[in-house]
Amino acid sequence: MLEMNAQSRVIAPAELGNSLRQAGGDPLDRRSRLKFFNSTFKIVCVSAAVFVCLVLFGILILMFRTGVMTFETVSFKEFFFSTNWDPENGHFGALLFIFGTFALTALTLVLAVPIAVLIAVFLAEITPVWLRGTLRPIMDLLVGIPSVVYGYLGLTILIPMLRELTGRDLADGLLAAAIVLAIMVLPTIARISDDAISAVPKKYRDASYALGSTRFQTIFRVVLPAARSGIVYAVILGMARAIGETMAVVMVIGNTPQLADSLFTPTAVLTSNIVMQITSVEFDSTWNYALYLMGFLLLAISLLLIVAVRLLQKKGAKAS
Amino acid sequence: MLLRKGLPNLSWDFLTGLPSEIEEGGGIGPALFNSFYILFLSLAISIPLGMAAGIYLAEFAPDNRFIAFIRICVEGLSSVPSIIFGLFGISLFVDIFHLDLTILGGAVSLAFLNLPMLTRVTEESLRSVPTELKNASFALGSTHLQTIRTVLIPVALNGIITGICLTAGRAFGESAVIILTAGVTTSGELWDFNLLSPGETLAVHLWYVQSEAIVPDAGDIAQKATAVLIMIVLAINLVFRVPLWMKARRMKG
Amino acid sequence: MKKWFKPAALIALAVSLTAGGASVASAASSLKGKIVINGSSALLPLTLQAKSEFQKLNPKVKISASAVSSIAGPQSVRKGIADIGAVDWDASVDVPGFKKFDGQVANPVAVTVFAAVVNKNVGVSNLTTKQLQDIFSGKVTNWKDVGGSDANIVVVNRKFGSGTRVNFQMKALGGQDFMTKGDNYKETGSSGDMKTAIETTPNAIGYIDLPYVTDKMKALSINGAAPTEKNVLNGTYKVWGIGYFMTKGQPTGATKAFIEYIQSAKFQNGSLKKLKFIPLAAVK
Amino acid sequence: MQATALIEINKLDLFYGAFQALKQVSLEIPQRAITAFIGPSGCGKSTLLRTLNRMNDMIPGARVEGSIEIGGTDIYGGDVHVETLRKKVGMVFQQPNPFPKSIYDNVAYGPRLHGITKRRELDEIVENSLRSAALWNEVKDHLKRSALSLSGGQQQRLCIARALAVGPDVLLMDEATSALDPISTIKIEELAQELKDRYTIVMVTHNMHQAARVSHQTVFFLNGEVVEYSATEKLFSDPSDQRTEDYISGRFG
Repeated sequence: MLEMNAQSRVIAPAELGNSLRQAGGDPLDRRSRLKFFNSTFKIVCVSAAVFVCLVLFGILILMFRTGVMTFETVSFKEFFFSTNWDPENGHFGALLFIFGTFALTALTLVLAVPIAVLIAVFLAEITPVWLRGTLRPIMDLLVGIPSVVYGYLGLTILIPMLRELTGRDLADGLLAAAIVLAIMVLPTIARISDDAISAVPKKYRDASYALGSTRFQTIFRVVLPAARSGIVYAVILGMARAIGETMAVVMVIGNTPQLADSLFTPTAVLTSNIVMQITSVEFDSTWNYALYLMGFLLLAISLLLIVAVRLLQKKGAKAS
Repeated sequence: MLLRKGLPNLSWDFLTGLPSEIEEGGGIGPALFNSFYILFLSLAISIPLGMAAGIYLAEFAPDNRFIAFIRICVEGLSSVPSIIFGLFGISLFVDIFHLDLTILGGAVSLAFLNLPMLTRVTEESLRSVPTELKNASFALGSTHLQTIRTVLIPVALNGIITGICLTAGRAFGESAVIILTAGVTTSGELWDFNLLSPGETLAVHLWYVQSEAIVPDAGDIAQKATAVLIMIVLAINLVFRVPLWMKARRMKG
Repeated sequence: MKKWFKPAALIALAVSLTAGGASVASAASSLKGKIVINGSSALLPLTLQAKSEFQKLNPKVKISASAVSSIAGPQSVRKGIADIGAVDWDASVDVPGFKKFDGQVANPVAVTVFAAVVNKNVGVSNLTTKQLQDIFSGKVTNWKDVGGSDANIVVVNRKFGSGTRVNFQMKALGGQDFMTKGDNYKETGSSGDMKTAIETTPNAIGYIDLPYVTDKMKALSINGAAPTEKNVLNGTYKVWGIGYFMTKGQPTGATKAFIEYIQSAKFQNGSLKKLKFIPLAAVK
Repeated sequence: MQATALIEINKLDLFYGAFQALKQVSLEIPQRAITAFIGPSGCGKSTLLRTLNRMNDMIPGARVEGSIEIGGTDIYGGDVHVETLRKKVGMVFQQPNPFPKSIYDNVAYGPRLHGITKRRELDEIVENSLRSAALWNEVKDHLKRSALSLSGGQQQRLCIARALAVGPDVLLMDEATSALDPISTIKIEELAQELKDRYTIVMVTHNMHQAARVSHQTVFFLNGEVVEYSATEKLFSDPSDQRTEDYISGRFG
């Protein structure tokens, strides 16, 4: 009813004008049906978003409400500025975990990002097509390996190696955890950066080559800056995973509530401490509340870091 | 390396057998089945929700501070340890709905865990679709829904699928949430579709044999289970990607 | 503890003899109900084995079990989430670190033996209670001070709340506190992690449930007695504990039948032994 | 030249937020003829073109005052169905923007949107549209191939075919040749000449020679205002406004 032969039709202007108006009233009319679907779909999307938000805020509220009860017995100052975590004797200084989380995340990113970006460049720019087709699924696969497996490998292979290299009696600590985490987040960062680099339009590259730059210059001066937003997103994802990772970290960090004064001091981070203790303490105890508060803090820290990375990215974008 | 240790010893009996506590030769049949069942259920819940929410953020959401805040929250939630989601699942299903440890509770909690990732990936992928394509579709007189359905999603599909694969892999290997919400037991039958049965998954079984079980061949089972786990993650990738590859190839030819 | 235990063992025995064997088999299929078990992961193999046997006899009873930690057991029972809370110590009385749970009944189910273990490279094979106390509190840091070679001691502890840790602290260290920090000190989350840590870390000392001891590590004698079933039975090795199923009040219905099944002679001398636990009736 | 006015624009103002992009534009666009909009960059010519099928609706903050009547119906009136409007007023963009689908699916995209599902009908529309766009002979043997495998000029003609396939009466061309090589440009121009017998064509171009070669009527824009509009021949040979003369003689722009 709507189509007309595209070849031969001459329509009077008024007829055309009239056809633009809404059809009157018939609910089965195709237009109203489409309109109905369209608005229903929008409602579905909005309610899905609202639902996701509800879940998110549900979790936030659960953590926050339980967490805040810590301060009924523990002073704000002690929780944030003391490194003495000895709940059995009523000391709840969480600074050491906060510090540990920051240090571990930073160390992980320092190790992982350069290598991941190089891998991504290699995948997107240098590798021949057939190899790329094999390597990409392998990278995807690495992402899917449960973190327990990484932790187990760290415990049985990495730590003895570190022990030999450093002559320490116990090599558990920040460095071991950072290496395991770096290996874990490598594929995530590399694959998403790879996608971002591949998405850089060919014309930029052509323009660069046309100006006589070498492949190396093109990659580092043109392609990487153009893919920066995607790479930053990859780093954020990797970072979020590093901050939140537990099972692997627990196995190699040593789980000792002391401030890490060297790369090999057994220590603990927010996540590892939460996971080790949250199931082992009584439900209605300050200790339990403190662990929830740490969970909330963890979220706050990752939000902070995400915002920081975003701001840095914006600043960088303006500068260039 | 892990595969080399585990794979040669795999047998059909191992894959379908019931687990054993005392004698050697226990299988992972029910755990394997539950893994798929829970994964399927959780994806069935989280993919539509996550995608719809992602579409909302990419296409409908007003560009204001509140939405930006939500976006960052969604990102941040992926760094919350999964055990917190497990605790949330407990307080929701066990405390409020009195459902005990069930497959349903496990699947929904797992879906919650997947939601942030799926939402963000969908949004990112939709945003990366060139505006020109969107305009072209609108200019042909399509409604917003039609444009999303026939242009945006097909073009963004690659990214979305990558996201789903990552999430599925992560969900498949997730143990903390399941231990808390679905338990470490199976109902003892291989094909149990009852949503209210307890549902130990493969990853949980792996955790169990690695950390607590005292069967003589625990190490052996752990290696085999790891191998199976990795193979399945690979298989999930294949299942999702092969259609894409085939489509890409057909288009070239 | 021990005084209390005797009658309990007798009751268990009696139950198993009179009610147990006969009634479980005959009244089997008429029993209905649902049992939710949560708590200690060390008791989980036992629970799972008992569950599959019990369900063969009583197909209409639904049992779901999970394990998080010992303390989660009685807590879940108190909250009404679980019918049975598996716990590695008697949660109806105070223990180091944990208060008692009022209104809960401790049903003993099995005896677990704990061993102090060291890496294979450690020359020491016997320690006294005092030496163990010094090592785990951090006072002694070198193996040469307890008769070994000159090497730093690496102490591996279980996390707070572990049933094994509570028992070891009570029985092997006489209730003395553990050290909490140090360059050569770490904590692990599960028996499996402990096993791996001891196996792979030279000069390491830790402790573990006897069934997990492998030939890749060395179990120490304590005060001259090796951790063997025989020494437990003849009373020379004292580092063992009883695993309990906590219930809200006296157990009833399916829960009661399930606990009775585990306490029955058939299970205690059969599967329970195969799982390397020691039957309740055997220890004095 | 036939002078039935199909589109009447009356005192049109368009704002992007506080910025006024079009000022009091009044125009008549004749049916079945080619009208060209010329002017320097940023003069509002593309903006005006985009109001004709309401593509500006999607830009946040865009606001229109005045009226545009097509066949006597105000297209910004409340009873107008935007999707039908866009179906009747097709558009071709500056950059060729085929969907990453096959050639066939690109052309069939529009008809499918509007409810045509029968294979035979679709085949017919695809063939007719491709013929109208002078592309049929080049692609008829590999309709299943990806549209992205075509050259830029072919892609643009494919986009024209895609626009024609939904049966428009008006065809808007937004600098449709600016991204193409001279030979492809000529082909598109020839195509426009053929199509004008059946369609009302409005083209935006920054190429004055193109306007002179192809169009019947030319409108010259400057700073959001219509400076002059008249028959192409007259505008280029005897402009009545000094600014027009300066522009066409190349003194600025």
